[in-house]
Amino acid sequence: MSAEDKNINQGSLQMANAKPSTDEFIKGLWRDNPVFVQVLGMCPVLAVSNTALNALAMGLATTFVLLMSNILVSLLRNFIPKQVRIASYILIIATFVTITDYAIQAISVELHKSLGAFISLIVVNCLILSRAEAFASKNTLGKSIADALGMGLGFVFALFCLGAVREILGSGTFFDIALFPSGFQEWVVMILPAGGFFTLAIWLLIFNVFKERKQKDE
Amino acid sequence: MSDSLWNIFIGSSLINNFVLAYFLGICPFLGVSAKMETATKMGGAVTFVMLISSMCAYGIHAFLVAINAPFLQLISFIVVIASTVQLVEMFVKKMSPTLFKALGIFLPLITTNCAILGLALFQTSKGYNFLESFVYALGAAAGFTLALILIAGLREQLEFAEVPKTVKGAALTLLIAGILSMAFMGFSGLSF
Amino acid sequence: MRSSINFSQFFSGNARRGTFKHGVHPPENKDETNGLPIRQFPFSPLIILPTVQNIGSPSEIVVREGQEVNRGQLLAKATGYMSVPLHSPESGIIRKIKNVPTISGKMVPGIYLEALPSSTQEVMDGTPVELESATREEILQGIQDAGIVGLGGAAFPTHVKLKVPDGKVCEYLMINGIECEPYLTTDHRVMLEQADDIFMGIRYLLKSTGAPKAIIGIEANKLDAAEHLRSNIPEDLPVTVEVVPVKYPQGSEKMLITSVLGREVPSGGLPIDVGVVVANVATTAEIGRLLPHGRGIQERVITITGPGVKKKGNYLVPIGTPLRYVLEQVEAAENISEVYMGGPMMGVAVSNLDISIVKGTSGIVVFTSEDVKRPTKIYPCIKCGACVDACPMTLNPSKLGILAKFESYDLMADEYNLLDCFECGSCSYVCPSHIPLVQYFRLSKSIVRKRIVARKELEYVQ
Amino acid sequence: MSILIAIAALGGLTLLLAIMLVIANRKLYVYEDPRIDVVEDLLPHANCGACGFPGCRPFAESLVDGRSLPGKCTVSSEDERQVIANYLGVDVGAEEKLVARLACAGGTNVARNRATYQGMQTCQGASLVSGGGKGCFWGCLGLGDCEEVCDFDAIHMDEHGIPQVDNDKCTACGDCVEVCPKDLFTLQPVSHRLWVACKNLEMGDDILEECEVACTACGKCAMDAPGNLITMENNLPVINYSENHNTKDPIQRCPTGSIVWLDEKLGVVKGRESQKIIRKGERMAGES
Amino acid sequence: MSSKTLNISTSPHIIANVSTDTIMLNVVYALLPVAGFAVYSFGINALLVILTTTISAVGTEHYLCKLSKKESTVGDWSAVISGLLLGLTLPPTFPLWMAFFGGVIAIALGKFIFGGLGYNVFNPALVGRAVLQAAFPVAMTTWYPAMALDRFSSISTSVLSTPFMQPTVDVVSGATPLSAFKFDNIIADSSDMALGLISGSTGETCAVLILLGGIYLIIRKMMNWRIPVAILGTVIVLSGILYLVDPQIYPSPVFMLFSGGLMLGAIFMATDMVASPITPLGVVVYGAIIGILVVVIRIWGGLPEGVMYAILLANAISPHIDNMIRLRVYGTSKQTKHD
Amino acid sequence: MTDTSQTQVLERPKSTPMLKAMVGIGIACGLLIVMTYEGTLPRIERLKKEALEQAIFRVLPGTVTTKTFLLSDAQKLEETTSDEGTLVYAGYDGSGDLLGIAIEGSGQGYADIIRILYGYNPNTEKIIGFYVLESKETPGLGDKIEKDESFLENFVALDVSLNGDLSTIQNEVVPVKAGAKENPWEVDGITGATISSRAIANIMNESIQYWGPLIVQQKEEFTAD
Repeated sequence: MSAEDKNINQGSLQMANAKPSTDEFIKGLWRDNPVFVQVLGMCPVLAVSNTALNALAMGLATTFVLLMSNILVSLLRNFIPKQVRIASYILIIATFVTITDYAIQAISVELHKSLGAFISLIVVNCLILSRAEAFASKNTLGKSIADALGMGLGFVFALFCLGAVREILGSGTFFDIALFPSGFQEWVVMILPAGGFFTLAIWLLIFNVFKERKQKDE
Repeated sequence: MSDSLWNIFIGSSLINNFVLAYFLGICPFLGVSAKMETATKMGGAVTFVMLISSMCAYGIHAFLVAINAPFLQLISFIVVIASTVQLVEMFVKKMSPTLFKALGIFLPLITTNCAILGLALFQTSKGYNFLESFVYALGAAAGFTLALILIAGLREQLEFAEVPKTVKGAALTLLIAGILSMAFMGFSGLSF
Repeated sequence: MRSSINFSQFFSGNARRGTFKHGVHPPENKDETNGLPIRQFPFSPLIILPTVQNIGSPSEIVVREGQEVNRGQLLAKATGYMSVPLHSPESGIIRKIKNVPTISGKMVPGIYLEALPSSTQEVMDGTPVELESATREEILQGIQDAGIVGLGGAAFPTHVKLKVPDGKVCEYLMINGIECEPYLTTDHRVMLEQADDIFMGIRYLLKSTGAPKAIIGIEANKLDAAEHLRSNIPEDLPVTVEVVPVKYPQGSEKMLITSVLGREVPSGGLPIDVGVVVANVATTAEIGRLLPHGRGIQERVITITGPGVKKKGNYLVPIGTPLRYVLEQVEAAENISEVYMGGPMMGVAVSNLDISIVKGTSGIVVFTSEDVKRPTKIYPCIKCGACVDACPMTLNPSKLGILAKFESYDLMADEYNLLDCFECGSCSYVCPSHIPLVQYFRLSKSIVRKRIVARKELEYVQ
Repeated sequence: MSILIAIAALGGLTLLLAIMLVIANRKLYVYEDPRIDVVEDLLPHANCGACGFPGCRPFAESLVDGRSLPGKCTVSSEDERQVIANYLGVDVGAEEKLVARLACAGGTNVARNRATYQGMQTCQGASLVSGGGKGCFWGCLGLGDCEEVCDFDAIHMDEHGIPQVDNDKCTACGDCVEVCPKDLFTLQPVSHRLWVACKNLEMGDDILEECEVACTACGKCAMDAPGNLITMENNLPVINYSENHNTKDPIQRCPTGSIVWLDEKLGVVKGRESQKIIRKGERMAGES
Repeated sequence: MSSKTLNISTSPHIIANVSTDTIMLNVVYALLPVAGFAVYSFGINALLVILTTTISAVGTEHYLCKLSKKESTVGDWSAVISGLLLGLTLPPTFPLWMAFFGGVIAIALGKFIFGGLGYNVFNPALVGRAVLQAAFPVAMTTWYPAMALDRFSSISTSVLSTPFMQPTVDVVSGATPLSAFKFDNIIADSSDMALGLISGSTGETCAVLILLGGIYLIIRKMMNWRIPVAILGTVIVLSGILYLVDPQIYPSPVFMLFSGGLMLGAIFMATDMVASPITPLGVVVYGAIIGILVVVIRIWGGLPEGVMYAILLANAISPHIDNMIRLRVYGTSKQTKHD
Repeated sequence: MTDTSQTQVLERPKSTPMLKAMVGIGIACGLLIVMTYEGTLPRIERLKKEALEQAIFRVLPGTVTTKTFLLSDAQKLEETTSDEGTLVYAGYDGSGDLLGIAIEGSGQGYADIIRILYGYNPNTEKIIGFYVLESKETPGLGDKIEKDESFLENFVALDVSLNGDLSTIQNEVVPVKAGAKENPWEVDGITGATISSRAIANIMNESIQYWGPLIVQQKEEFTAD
């Protein structure tokens, strides 16, 4: 959790120095990747990453909610008293999640079915609330948008990393296209809950190795 | 298809364990499973909040069906649950600063604990009646606490192990959770 | 829930009546010396006497360089209650007063005494302590004046140990003739050869402790000694001899009390808390021999043995005899690699042959480089539980070892009763992974004690 | 229709919620100074305890309370301390930088071993076994507990098994002082240039058999030092730092180099007389 | 006397003549007859499977030690045990590439990530098997009849199936007694089961040899006898009660005892010292938990066999058992000590 | 310390802004949600309907048109347009002849409840098609009930003919071991997915026991126009 703490600290320190919005955008993609570095928003990452398509859809839905809520929170940041901020943020987030929910149903019932309750559960994705709380409530609209896009795309990236691995190994397909000649042995464990845990853990390990290498270089 | 209460309990606690099968509540799970003490406290807090929100959710659902506004389900769930949790949080902060310190930033995060909202959503979609919902919540909380305590015990023991540096932290917890999740697969299909 | 469940004894096995729980059975290796009678060891031309020979405060030197002293003359006086005087083991001349090395590696003030070759080594007598007329306090004072410390190895001032605190009653005087350390046969020979001294000592001890009854505890591998003592008990003396099973560390006073009386000395407590005072058999014999003459202790019985020694045996060695001289006399092998003072289970490895025999030295075991069986490799703890089944204090050495490795000393003390460990070595002996458990615990205990002192100081300041 | 329901329901719900929160806010409010968090963020998070508090947060609390000054934190840089001071509107409360110094120079090149130690490869463990195998009872065992315990990478064992302190990295957290079983480390202000690199209490040349750089308690340094700068106590020179000690004189005649001087450019230097020992040591090191 | 310095070390200066590697080696000895019988009854296929898992487990251990720049710990034989045990729990015609993968997982996931021998909170072989079970459920439940006539002359094509490809099922699959009971209510003959004339995992079929191996280890004091006794005892008692209640629905205790991996699990898997509690009472509780779970999963669960899951779950519980059940320390009062 | 107490006072805001903010946001959110709901509702309903029809086509091959029937409280089947209540769907071919009835069934599977749709031909009294609506069965194992061809073949013509007095079916649908199917009312299991395949047979058995007599007795409802 220290990674998370640190990030929030960085966030609060960064408000002092005027950095360009591009920075906010890029940090979420890689350096402070919400999943791999901050270990936030795990539930959907694990639950709906059994296929690449689900992962991508979920990621984009989350990004949309994150973006919209960051915009609104940033706009209303001087209007909302501190004591009711969390409640207000949740209201805002829940609204956009409901909207997303209906939008996805309208796009494809099939997709909605496979994502299941996890669309609704975007509401409680720690990532969204923590960005609203730690960033958007303290920063200008432009920066908040950049932050939301960066974090959101970082989230999509992470989800996609997991989804791709799990789908390829677990089902032998990628976006439902068979990758291997028939007779491929699926690694069923990958689409099971345990596989979700393992895949995420392995991605975290890879990131840790990168981090260690980098530290060594320094 | 009405299920016996006992099977509902087994289902939500062991077979479809919220943490290990549904991945609900992973964030607090990673954070507070490091120590047995905090794990049990967190388990208690979650149990409490789950029971309350299960009852809230049942009431809200009935109300929304009555006024024919299903589209308000999610937002009402989250708002009511969040406010309940916030009340609990303030209460804890006032009453037991040590407990508050132990749970740290995770008390506000109970609000954003997917397990609690997930519980509300699942019990509604399964169409449980009040008693069934209550048992379902009880099972979910028991399962959550069980998983939390099991992992906390293992992590406490692994404090004193030569875990490779790269693996330490969230990755290790996830790997343990994965192994436990496989072990819990042994319960699948369990019914009396 | 934290403590054990009552019927755990049922599951822990090994809870035979008449002995303590757990324990180990190291090879005894006593046969080579237990038949050899005690012989006087030659007087060394140079005696080196450290002033620290006991637990407690050092004694203060009262002689000066160049002074001639007689055997038995007071060389250093006690500096308080937790201190005993030091008597000259040989007639000779004080050559130097300077720091001398000790087995702990520390340099302490000491005396270099050069023997007078012509001396008859007649012992100087002092004021006798009359058994009939002396009060309890006078006997204890006499024991202190004789410079007697626990000869079993711990070297704790005997008069302190024998003192029954106000409000406590001593029901039993326990004479410890167990000698569970492998190789050592000192007490065995003392019991066979000095029965009269032992019984005289018991008389003094019974009087000083007020105990109505004395029990001599002997391990079953010394039945001849038990028989000998039993048949020689004076009729007026309320003494019984109890034979207990052979098991290490039977000789620890807590274990002995449990084996004989079925009582457990409370954690952090002393034997007197269960109405018992324990004295080593050699110490008792020494009291019985010295007090009637008012003498100070100048020599003691030592088993010198081990594969590295040619002339093994039980010797009466003047205190202060340099180890180098001792090994020369017993014709130690060329390739000695390890020398222990005390037995191999709890004895201390000697780092330097320039140290000398002290009051607490019960034996010298010499190994050559060929006999030493060193664990080649330390494996991680596999939690096999051998140590748990060995620990006489029913601690969990496995857990303690892991905690020590990760330096969680406070947890060890608070949760796992670290301070009850008395370093008997059973756990290390059985550990298949060759983890240096005893060393861990010794270190942890010293750190925990330091922290406790620091905490107390802090509280005091506040 | 559903629009009205939605507005009514949500409006009502939020109103209820807001009222509840307002009440809760009144009844259950616990005040915590927000500056504590900020200050804690500004501290280095080393939790080293050099400030005398159990960790950074308690220190932050005491800073906010005004019970202590930022200068107590020896780990953070000058600038960082200034930031905290500015934030709280207090003085930095500068304290002179302390560094750890070792009172032993008896590396494997100059000191003899009495016995071969086997067992736990830590100084703390070795010191329990007859004080470790080292000939000099007081000397450094060289197993590197201090290197291990140092969180700041400031201590490194040199090729002769003697720890060398990096003055720049040392934060005077005191961990090495605590861990050394021979109590060889002390924390001293960097300005203390003169110190004694030996702790043996023996007198005379006997000790030289065990260690060539041991203090023989000859007392020459005390004689050469101005005023009461150096006195001999327990066979060791004791430096009275309250005197002016900006002179290299005391080290010059030391036969074993056990009293040393920190030169700004050259580092730790020894006196003229002891040069032969250093050379000898170097040669020995070269041979081995 | 020599002038060279003496050696000093801390007491005790003598040690008992046991060593971790000899314990492990003896476990291997005890497993060899079981493996031998597996080869005898399932032929060359079983041999290949067991060899593959063993080699991959040992190789992984060696490679991971190298990777983390530690001295290779292959010499302590524990990897061999894990590999052998894993091989003994797999179906006889299990594809070799999967077996190899299982060996790698057993060591990497079951042991290495926790810090190697002594820290593995789960039994490594079972972790490997659990992953295989979850990853390749079909291959893991394709059984091969025991004592097939051509078992020494032909290698099953499924054993040699191409890596990453599905095994081709070329044999008439023989149901295990447990699955036959679960799905078809057929109870196998108990003497057949004791002697291993049934189909099943390579090493779980011959209860007699497994028992003998266990007795050998118990006599040599290299195994905690309380664990298998507690497990088997609990299973006998529980299933005995159920059998008395209704022998039509519930199988007999004898059947429960000799079917599936219970023997192998109770004697060789649950007794993994590292992953089991340490106190005598603790291991009894641990064994009882495994026994209860085995019966519950077998009788009421969806799966025919639950020994693996039961042991993994009990492994996870064992730190708690150790925490709650401790020996009463000498000289402390029998009441709970509070600080 | 004075500034600390000042901060404390400042930290406590007035209640009105809190109320205003919350209620304002609440109302705005409500508006947004309702608008979305209203906006997407028609399309969602259409999509759902399409999905249902597709499923019906799968279990009743050759279907061109469908009709929905509601089982009333009086156990009567009536044509309906609503989507509430207990429903079955009749499928007709191009010439308007009844192909069969699509019936939903559900029951406990291996992991969770399985919902299936199957086609029943009341004329031949056979089950002629089968489709899994919802299942959480173990991928690769239990989910073979959706893919395994030899398993699906069971349901091309599964005999569920009624007994003489049309009160129940003659032979219960019985699951058997893979490859052991001998009678037309038996269902071949799937190796390695025994539980899931058994569950399907059981769900179907239970469902057809209920629906079979009902539908056959009111067969004319479906053909009447």
